[in-house]
Amino acid sequence: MTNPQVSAAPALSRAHRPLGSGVTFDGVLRVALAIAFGFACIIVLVVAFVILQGAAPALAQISWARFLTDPDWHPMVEMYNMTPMLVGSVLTSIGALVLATPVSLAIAAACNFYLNPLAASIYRRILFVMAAMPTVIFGFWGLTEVVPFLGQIKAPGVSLLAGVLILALMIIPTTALLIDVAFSKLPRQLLNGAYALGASRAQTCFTMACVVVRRAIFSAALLGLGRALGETIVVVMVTGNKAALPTSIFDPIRTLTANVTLEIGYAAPLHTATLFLSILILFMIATGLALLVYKLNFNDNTQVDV
Amino acid sequence: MTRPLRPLTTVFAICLAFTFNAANKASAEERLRLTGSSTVAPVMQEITKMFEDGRDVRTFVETGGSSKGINDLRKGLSNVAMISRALAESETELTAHTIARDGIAALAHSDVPLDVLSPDQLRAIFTGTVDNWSELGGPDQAVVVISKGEGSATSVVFNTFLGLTADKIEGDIVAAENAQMIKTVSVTPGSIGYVSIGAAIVDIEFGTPIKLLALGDVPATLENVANGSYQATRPLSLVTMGEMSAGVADLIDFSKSAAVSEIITDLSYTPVTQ
Amino acid sequence: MGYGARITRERMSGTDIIVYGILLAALALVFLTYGKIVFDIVMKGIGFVDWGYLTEDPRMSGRAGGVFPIIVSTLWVLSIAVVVAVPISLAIAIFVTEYLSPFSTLSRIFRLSMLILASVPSIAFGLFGATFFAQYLGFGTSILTGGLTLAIMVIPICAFAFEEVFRLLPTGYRNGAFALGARKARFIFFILIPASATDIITVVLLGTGRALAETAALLFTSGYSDRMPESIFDPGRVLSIHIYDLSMGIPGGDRMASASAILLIGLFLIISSVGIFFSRKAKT
Amino acid sequence: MLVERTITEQMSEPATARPDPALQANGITVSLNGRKLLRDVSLSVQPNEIMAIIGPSGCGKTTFLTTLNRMIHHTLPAATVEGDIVLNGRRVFPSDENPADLRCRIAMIFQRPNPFPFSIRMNMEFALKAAGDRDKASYPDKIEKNLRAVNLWDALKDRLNDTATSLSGGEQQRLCIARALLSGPDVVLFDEPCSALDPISSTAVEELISELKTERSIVIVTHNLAQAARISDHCAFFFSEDGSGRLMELGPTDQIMNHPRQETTRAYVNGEVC
Repeated sequence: MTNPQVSAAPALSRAHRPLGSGVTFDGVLRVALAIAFGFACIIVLVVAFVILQGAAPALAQISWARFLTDPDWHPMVEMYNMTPMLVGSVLTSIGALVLATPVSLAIAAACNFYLNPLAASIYRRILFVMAAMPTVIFGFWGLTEVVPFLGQIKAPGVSLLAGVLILALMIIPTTALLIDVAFSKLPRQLLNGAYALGASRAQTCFTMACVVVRRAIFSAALLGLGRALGETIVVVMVTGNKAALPTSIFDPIRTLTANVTLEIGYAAPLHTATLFLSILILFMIATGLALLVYKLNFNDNTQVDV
Repeated sequence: MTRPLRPLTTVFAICLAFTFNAANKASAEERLRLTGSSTVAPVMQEITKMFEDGRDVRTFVETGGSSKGINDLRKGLSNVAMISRALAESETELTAHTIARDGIAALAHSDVPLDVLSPDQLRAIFTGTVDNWSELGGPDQAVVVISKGEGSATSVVFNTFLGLTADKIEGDIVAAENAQMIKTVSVTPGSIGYVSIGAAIVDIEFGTPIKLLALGDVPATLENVANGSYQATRPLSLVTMGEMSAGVADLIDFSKSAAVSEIITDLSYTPVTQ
Repeated sequence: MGYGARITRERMSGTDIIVYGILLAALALVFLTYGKIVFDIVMKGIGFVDWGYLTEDPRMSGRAGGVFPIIVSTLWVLSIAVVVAVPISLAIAIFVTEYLSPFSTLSRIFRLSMLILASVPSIAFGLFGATFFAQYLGFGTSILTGGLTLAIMVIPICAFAFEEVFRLLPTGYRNGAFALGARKARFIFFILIPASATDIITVVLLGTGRALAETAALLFTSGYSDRMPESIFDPGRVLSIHIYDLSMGIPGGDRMASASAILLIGLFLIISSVGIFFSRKAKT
Repeated sequence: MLVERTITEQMSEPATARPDPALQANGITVSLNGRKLLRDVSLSVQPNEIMAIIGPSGCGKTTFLTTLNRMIHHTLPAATVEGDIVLNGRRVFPSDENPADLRCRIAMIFQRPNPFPFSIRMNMEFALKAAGDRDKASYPDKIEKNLRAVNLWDALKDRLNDTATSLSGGEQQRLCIARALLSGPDVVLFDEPCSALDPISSTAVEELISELKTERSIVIVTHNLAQAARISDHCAFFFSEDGSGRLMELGPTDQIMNHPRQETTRAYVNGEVC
């Protein structure tokens, strides 16, 4: 229902510098940003493609069932049972997750509800430094300090348990800081409301705040799980790298990542392809975790609730 | 430029200047790339430093394992491969130039009471038929077998010496590199593994609780490797493909010369006498 | 970064004291363990860290001599990673916050792909970099390859954090700028980026820390050579690889590995305090 | 003035019987996800008059205001707007023109003062640059002139490099007005400009608004009926029916306040419904 008597006159002229016919800086910027954006979205596909391409010979020449049913992992004599590594990866990372999440939650809760602000900020700074610590330092320390200690309990010391302990130490700073940020973003009115009802700090923190930020806690745990699953150096150093199914937590295990580091240097072409395949498996697990985090945090119309 | 932005842009400008300056400094001299065995790489790292003195050449030593070295050489990604094993039958088109020898010896935690093991005993231990030191006349203590990654040059030499294939080895623990092997043995009572003699000697000097076991009646020492009485040895070689360029030939001659024997001895390997 | 949710001091009740005790125990356990890690490393390595260690070339595969070329390589790899990753992730975050609605399909694709990238194991990036940058693009094993591989690793971390920063910009700034007739470009360069400068620097630090700590992604990409690199196409050994090699591959390398670890921690502290200094400056 | 007005000379016949309305909105309907926020609102603002928009919360006053300078693209990106808007006889919506250019002609002041976290000078310069003014030499004069217009010059002339956020609320709001005037707008929109201010600052801003109408037209959304009565020439009463805002009554302020024709208007101005 436009007014027929008024014509749509040409635009007001303003002293914006045109960059040629009809091209504005705004338009150029928009295109440039869109290209960067496209690049970011494509990069996942490129990484996936390169890994898939590396794994293709293995997928083409070895039937997938053999990765589960071969008697052992001896690629030099064409035995390709990957189950021990898969189990090793899953057990170490889940163990680390189970250990690290409650501790991280305790740290975050203490920093937000109990410690005085100065102590909390010092503690956060320590976590920040530890989060940036190269994992090789954790592995190195674990091998020289934790492994001999575990060896006294039950030989040989390098074991699933050692891997779990060191990985937990490694991911605690990341998960604790993530949960801490979620707590610190809680609206003050919410906390004041709880205190005004006469709730103790423990009640406020564990029955109210934790429930409100539960998704953030869960995502932090999943991100920690992802880090533990992808960790290479630590597990190579402390888990013993034995490609066999463990029967107790004191048994050595080998993870998929350790498998790659151990063997990629002298692998024949088909062997290399199987190593790319183990990376591909990890990539798929990581994608699954990412989907889970995404569903939790960005689930369509329900806004992020932290 | 708005003021709050200035520190950021300064940092970027410095980083950019740094990077482009680096990129522009293309050099005209000959460049040699060496890739391969992580055992040979430290040796060549030192040798090439000496080699470059007074020559118009730059060398880059990259590690990644003997097989990676061969692959890179075949693909033309490198000029020289470094290997710590003999050339395989499938690699006959290549030429190996041995620069040093390295002995592989069984290595045990110092609390292991035995000092000598025969090849048969070693075979029994590494295939899992013996799993307690008492079966070999020691105390009642479990044997912890530590092997190196399947296909690593050390493993191949050791297994070949014992006449075993990789799948027969029943290792409890697998180590990735020499130093990790030594460290793992040193923190695991009752453990036995195998390692390059030179590497172990360095650590024994630092007081690490490990010992090298004699093979049969020949003690695992550098002297015995040098005089040929110790059997489980491997060549450390440089490998070339086809016609060598002048620079490569020069490097190989230099690496075999007496000038570098001190470096090789310092790193606890045995130089090849010409 | 703001940490609100603080409460006034008041006497704690019975349950609170018990809970406080448990939490303090966890806190102390973690604190003491980290303290022990750092203490062990410092005691082992501090005796080797002196001026000569900082300025000399390594000898005997790092068992003697210094780490000067390694520090230089580390800074180059870091610079390339930051120079590549920060502008790209800034651009991505700006595009997502300023040009897309939070629930559009493209925004979802962005979040999902960044999440996947952020959870991919770093060794996968190592193999990717060695295949893609070193072989397909022909950069070989070099500082450039290492830097680009790290950049790819750091982009999702930075892009996510930048997006968060930009979304938290007070709406008043946005409305104010557009109501004055500013176009998008002017708003982005003169309001959005300057007003978030402090947070941007924090995010850059986060990414730098991650890049500095990375080992697995650099094992196959940036190189082993401990020579002084002459250009970014030369291989160069970074500190984390040096530590890895000394503790895993070089017999008797433990002490020097600890010394290098001290340097790495020191380098991180220097970089973060420079960042904090700049972010304070940006605030005023 | 910054904006060339050559186009106004080509304008077509005036649309209504009343002489030359400065701003004219015809049949504005705003819908969001299928829900109509605002239904068929038409009103026109004469030059040099103050039009007050009053009505209970949630009746679409602010939505209507933001459609006038197309800020709605930023505040409610998913909303669709129908109808047309004419500024000085030239249709500006729908139009191919960049909305950014329109906002230099129709300025807007928000409920909360929103100075940028930079210096006062940079706040003013940003507005000039955003309006496309490239004559940098004239900046100081323009800044002074506009700060004088809002009675801030004497207080701020020595503090131009101070951060704008360090000013008091009332000063911030006046600074925002000065900033908005720099592009020489024909119409200024105020969205409850005094609701976040204390009574004294509020009076100062109110007096300022009355002064501004000598050179331009003003549309002000306000909850404060007394304020509307004091400063406005015409009043528009909005009311929400079935969830959509509508223009219920439009007329001279005196008539709306004292002799409204509609029952809802009467009830509202007498404080009977909220």
